[in-house]
Amino acid sequence: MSSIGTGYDLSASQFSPDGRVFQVEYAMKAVENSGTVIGLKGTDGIVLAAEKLILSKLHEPNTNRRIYNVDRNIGMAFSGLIADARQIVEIARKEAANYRAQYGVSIPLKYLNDRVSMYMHAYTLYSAVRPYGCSVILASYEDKEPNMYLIDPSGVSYGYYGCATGKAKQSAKTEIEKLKLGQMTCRELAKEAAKIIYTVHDELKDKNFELELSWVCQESDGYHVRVPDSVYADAEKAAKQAMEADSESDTEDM
Amino acid sequence: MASILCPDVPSPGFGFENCRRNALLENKGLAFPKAQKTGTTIVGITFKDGVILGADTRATEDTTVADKNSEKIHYLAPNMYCCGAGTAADTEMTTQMISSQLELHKLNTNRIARVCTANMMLKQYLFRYQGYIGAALILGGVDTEGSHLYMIYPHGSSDKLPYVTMGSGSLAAIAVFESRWRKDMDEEEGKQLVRDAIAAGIFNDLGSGSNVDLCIIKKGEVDYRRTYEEANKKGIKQGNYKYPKGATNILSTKVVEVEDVMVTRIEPERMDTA
Amino acid sequence: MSMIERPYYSDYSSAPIQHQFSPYADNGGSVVAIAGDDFAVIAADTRLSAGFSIYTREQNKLFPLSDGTILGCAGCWCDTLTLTRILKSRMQMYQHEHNKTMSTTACAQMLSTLLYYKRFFPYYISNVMVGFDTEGKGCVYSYDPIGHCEKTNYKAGGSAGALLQPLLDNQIAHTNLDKVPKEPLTLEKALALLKDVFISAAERDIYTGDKVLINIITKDGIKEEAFDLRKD
Amino acid sequence: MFDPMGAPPALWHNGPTPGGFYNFPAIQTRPSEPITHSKSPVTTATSVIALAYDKGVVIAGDLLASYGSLARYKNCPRILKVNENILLGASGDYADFQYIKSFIEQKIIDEECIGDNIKLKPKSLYCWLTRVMYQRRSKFDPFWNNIIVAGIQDGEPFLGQVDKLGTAYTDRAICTGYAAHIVLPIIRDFLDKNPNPTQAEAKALVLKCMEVLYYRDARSFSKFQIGIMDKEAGSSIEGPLTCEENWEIALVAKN
Amino acid sequence: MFRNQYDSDVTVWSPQGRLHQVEYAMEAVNLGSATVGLKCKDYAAVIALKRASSELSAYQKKIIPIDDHIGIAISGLTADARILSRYMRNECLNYKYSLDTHMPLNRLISMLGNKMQLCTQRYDRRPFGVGLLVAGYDENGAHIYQTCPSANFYDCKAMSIGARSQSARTYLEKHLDELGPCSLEELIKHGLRALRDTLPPEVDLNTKNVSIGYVGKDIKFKILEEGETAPYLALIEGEERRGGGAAAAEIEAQPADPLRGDRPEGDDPQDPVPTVAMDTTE
Amino acid sequence: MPPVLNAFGPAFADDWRDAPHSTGTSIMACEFNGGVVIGADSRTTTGAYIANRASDKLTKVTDHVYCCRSGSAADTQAISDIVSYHLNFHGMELGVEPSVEVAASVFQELCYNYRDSLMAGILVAGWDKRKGGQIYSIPIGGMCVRQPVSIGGSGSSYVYGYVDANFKPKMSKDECIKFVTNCLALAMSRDGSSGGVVRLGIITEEGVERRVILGNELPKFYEEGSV
Repeated sequence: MSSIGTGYDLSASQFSPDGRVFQVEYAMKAVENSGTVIGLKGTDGIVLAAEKLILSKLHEPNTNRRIYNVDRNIGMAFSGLIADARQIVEIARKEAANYRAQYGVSIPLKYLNDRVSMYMHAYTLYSAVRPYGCSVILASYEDKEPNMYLIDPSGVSYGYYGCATGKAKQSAKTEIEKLKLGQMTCRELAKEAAKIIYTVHDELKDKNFELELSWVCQESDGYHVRVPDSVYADAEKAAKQAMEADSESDTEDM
Repeated sequence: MASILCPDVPSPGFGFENCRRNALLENKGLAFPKAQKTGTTIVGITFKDGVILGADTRATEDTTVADKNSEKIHYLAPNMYCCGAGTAADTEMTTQMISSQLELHKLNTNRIARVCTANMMLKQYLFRYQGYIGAALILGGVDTEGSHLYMIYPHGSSDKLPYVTMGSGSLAAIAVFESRWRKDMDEEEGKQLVRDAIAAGIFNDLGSGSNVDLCIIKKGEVDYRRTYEEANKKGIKQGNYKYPKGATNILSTKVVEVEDVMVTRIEPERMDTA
Repeated sequence: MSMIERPYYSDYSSAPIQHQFSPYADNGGSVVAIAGDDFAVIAADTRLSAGFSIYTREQNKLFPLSDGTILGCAGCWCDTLTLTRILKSRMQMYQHEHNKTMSTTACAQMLSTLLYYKRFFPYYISNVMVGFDTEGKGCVYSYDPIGHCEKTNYKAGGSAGALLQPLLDNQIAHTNLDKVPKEPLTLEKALALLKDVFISAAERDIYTGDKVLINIITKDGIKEEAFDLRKD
Repeated sequence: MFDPMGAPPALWHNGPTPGGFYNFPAIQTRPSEPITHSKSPVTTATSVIALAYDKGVVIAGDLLASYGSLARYKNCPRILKVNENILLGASGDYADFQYIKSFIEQKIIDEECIGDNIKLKPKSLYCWLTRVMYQRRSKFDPFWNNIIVAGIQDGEPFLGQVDKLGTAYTDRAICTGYAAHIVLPIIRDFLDKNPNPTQAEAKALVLKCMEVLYYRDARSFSKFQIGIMDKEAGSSIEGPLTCEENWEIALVAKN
Repeated sequence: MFRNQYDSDVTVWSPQGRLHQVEYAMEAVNLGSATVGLKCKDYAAVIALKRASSELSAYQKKIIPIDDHIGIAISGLTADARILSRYMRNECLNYKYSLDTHMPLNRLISMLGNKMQLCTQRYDRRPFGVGLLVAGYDENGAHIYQTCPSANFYDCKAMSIGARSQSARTYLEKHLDELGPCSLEELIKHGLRALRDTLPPEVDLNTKNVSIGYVGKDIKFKILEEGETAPYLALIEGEERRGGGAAAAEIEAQPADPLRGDRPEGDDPQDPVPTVAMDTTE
Repeated sequence: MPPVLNAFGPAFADDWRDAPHSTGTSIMACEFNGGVVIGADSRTTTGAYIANRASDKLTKVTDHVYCCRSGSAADTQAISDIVSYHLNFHGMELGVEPSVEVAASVFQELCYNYRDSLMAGILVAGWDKRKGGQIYSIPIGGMCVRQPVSIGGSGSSYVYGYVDANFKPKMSKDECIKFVTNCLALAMSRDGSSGGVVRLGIITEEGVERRVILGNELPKFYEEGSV
């Protein structure tokens, strides 16, 4: 059903006659306008990857990262409005710090996810504020167990083995579903993640992009860090090779 | 109330009633005149041939230096000296008194007084006054039994040790001894060690300062080195602060003429010798 | 014998020792400032102490607030650190808001206000400020801890202040010395006097010693000098 | 986040407020609990010794936490490596130290999360601690600690001390508690004679100082830690080490 | 200008997932005169074109010092810039007060970003209608940051914002490789040339309408006004003016923002498209 | 009282300046089958400063009677000097050495009569022909009681349990020495006011034998962090 012009889609505190809150749905649209971000859970950790679109040659390469640290062992990747997402990063960091101050240990991801989801959800309840225009993926590796959650602008969150958000989330999901997530290590997944990001990137619409790759796994001692240079280079190489192979097969098809 | 523990204080002495009264008055806000204190570094060690005592020479009154070259190593007997820290008057009077008692003791017994005798006299005297005589002492000397070193607290306890320090600089000085003292040092090493201990007090404890005094006591021989080392030199002033003659204002002058001076001379009478 | 008060022995009494907390400490130090027609000098010793201990022998107690204004502080060091930090921020704020550096007279007034603002929990500091006044002559401002401000030509503050002020009265203001011809105070004479008074202070005040740092403000800017004092 | 300067948060912190889901940013509520002040230290740790040498710093403190005169906890480390630039040592109330420590650790985590490779510097931590201690003393609720910040900044060794009032100073050699009275004089004397000692010399001196302190401080302990931060070799915390002991004096001294 | 249903409030998402109010605020930046920011290894500089609102008025200030190591140049609503600069000054002072060191730029900017974001999410606020070019020097070196009303910010090698700034960006992109190793004087020369490219042919840079701010290794942030800029202006005087003028006028008609690349297209119901767009992501 | 030194109140590390000189102590005495073993630590403190780390708190009273002193150093030294003088005098009057019981009563008389002005906890221990090895404990307040084993001083509170658990009547000399050493070492390791070396005295018919166990030779027990 179309929402536009009905007048029921102007406020987050308003239901449409068929029981939808359109403002929340529109906020999700904002997420879909942004570069793709994926998260993959492996046997020994989690890999996060982001497609960061480069808007100007004048920008420094590292500006506006899409993957942040919330705590030493927790990573957050997002797509959507960067300014909104940074606010979420800030909130998550405060939650993590508060938890540590109170309980003396780092925050369990499940709890952090609950808190951040609640926070984002609170912004879908009032007409005085608007819902956040971003989705975030939270990832951690605690007690040898990888955990990953994806939170939508609505404040809804689920745990995932593999998830994607952003522009090309559908095609990314299709690619992810091809992987045997339960059996792969992070080193393998780093390559796969790079391949997916390269595959789903739309060269026609968005010219340049930068691949961001981070992991939190056994190899990084449970810390969430950008992948080491060698791993990054290998992943990028694998992705480019795959792309070439792909385009070759395409030409063959033709 | 005479007893063996605390014999009655002879009447000219002071009573503790006043101490209590003073404490009460002080609580109510009355300020007492501050006594000159030797917030001090005093030390002593035994070495191969005897004892070396050392002291700084600063006496303070609150935070002001009252005496820049105060003498803190007091004579007790020809073979014994005593360093004093605490209330200056107390240390001086206590050592003077014990010194005269020791002299009498020597005359009575016709023997050189022993150091342990002096220790007993001092601690019994101080114990009688229950710490109100603020004298912390280091007693050193050589007698027929060898060389001895005691530290005596104001409350009347004493310890016999091979190296001791007292006064506000005692902590600084003890570290020097604890890190470098050895048994049976020779005299030069000993003097250097005592100097360094006193210097540690002089330079690190604000209650101690100025110069180093040493007193080396060996069998039959005392070498009292008043100002063994001038640890701090006074700065040289550039200006001249002498006032020219007549600098002082004469605010008013009044001349009184003295007239008719009469001199009368009285002849002394001779004593009646009968 | 029951007159004797029972002494207190920590090991045998059950009551815990109550450490009374005092928010202040006396960290000593002396500041002397002298101003002439075309200069102002301020000096402070570098000894930082508490009780009978020396914390450090190398503590600068002079704080340049701008190219033409210097503050010297002695007293409670934790208050000094805080006050001077606030002053520095205030100087920068003034610079940004007014697009010019604060003049000495303005600094002097600001300090007075800052001190009085803490009237009932004062900064326990003896402050002396030097610079040039609106007529371009050297000047000295001295303060009490709660913000009273006095403009003079010379001032001794801090632990040896009471010892030195009469000497300065005599040597600079020639108090009670009408017969001695008054010569204008030159920078050389002021510096010589400054050094001499610190030598004297170090002799008698246990909180003054180690070293003196001197800052000299003239039309050409700020110059620094130092000389040693006794260390006991 | 807890505010180190402020009062502790309400007991039921972060708990649900009736009718409220979450506090929106910039709309903050104040805790209304009455504030209680600690009047004295309880479980205390004794002196810390710190000394700068030509290429770094050495800092040492024993492992004892005393409860009054009871030697209660004998494994309480209080030399802390803050980051690659900073070592920290504290004496005084151990609970206050743990509280301050958790703040500093969170600061470091925050910084790692920002990931801009800008690391907290010793002078910054020293200044921050000065501000924290001063704020608390101004509320008549001090942290009963003396804290030494040691480290390397701009290639130079740095040592600074902050006490419970917020009195702060830097020097080549700093000691807290009894060590300031007992061993600081011999360290100063040593530095006067040898202004640029090597690491080995500095460490030997600190070991000697720990021994002297063990003889003369009734709240000290024979087991201790030494932290060393070197310009070239990086940092390490060694220990528990044990003091040398020489009791010859007890054989010589007899009443 | 025309309005649509979804652009009345900053709290309203359009069906395309856009925030029109924020996008309009972005447009305010383009109302301001151009500023250029650029950096080399050890220095960062901002150069601004000043306007006088009438012949009788003084030239509007465009460069504001924040701290010893940071200064900003503004395009857009001056009053909003003042609020932001006061906030930045405060943060720098607080940082210095408690940590005794200069605040690293990225930390300041991300705090600023978070502050600005709040105004894009609440019914009782509006976004700040100003863009900033922040020049600064910290232990990571020289920086130029650009901030937008959308609360986005970018770490830039060089950047230009404000009216007709596209020509300056074109210049900067072309000379990007030369900037890295160049001296402060060279840097300012490049900046002036880029700024000159934004001017219509009949106008030229002069001491009245240019201010220069720079900061760098061992140099505190300094602003040159009026006479002080003359030596630098002399350096580029008489050089042939490229492209600039005429081309700029043409560009002006087009979107002046480089960031409008990802305008959604497709079968979704379309909003009425205003002549401005916002950067939803990067 | 002497004038206050620091006008702003003492910092907590400055208590050594005006705290009295006292022997916050660990002392012990224990009977065995041929006499008694007495022992003490060697630490004398003013505040937390160790004024003497090698003091001797075992003071001879007569050839066969010693006392272990705890409390104010000045008070206990004065008391033992007086008692020693008194008993030696009395011994000369009697022509035989006074018994341990007599010595204890003289101590008690002083401690009780001057209980308001003295701060002294004393163990009187010795050997006499009539009753063999005996120990009398005279705590603050001036009571006196004979015990087969007794401990005193601030460090004693940490070892009451150990003493109760390990004391056996009629131990051999070596057993007893080991027992006393262990007790004191345990007390010293926990009490900040006790420490240094252990000084021992073994009093038997033959007289007294003094021993010293140096600080680094003391028996070691469980200690946190060094299992």
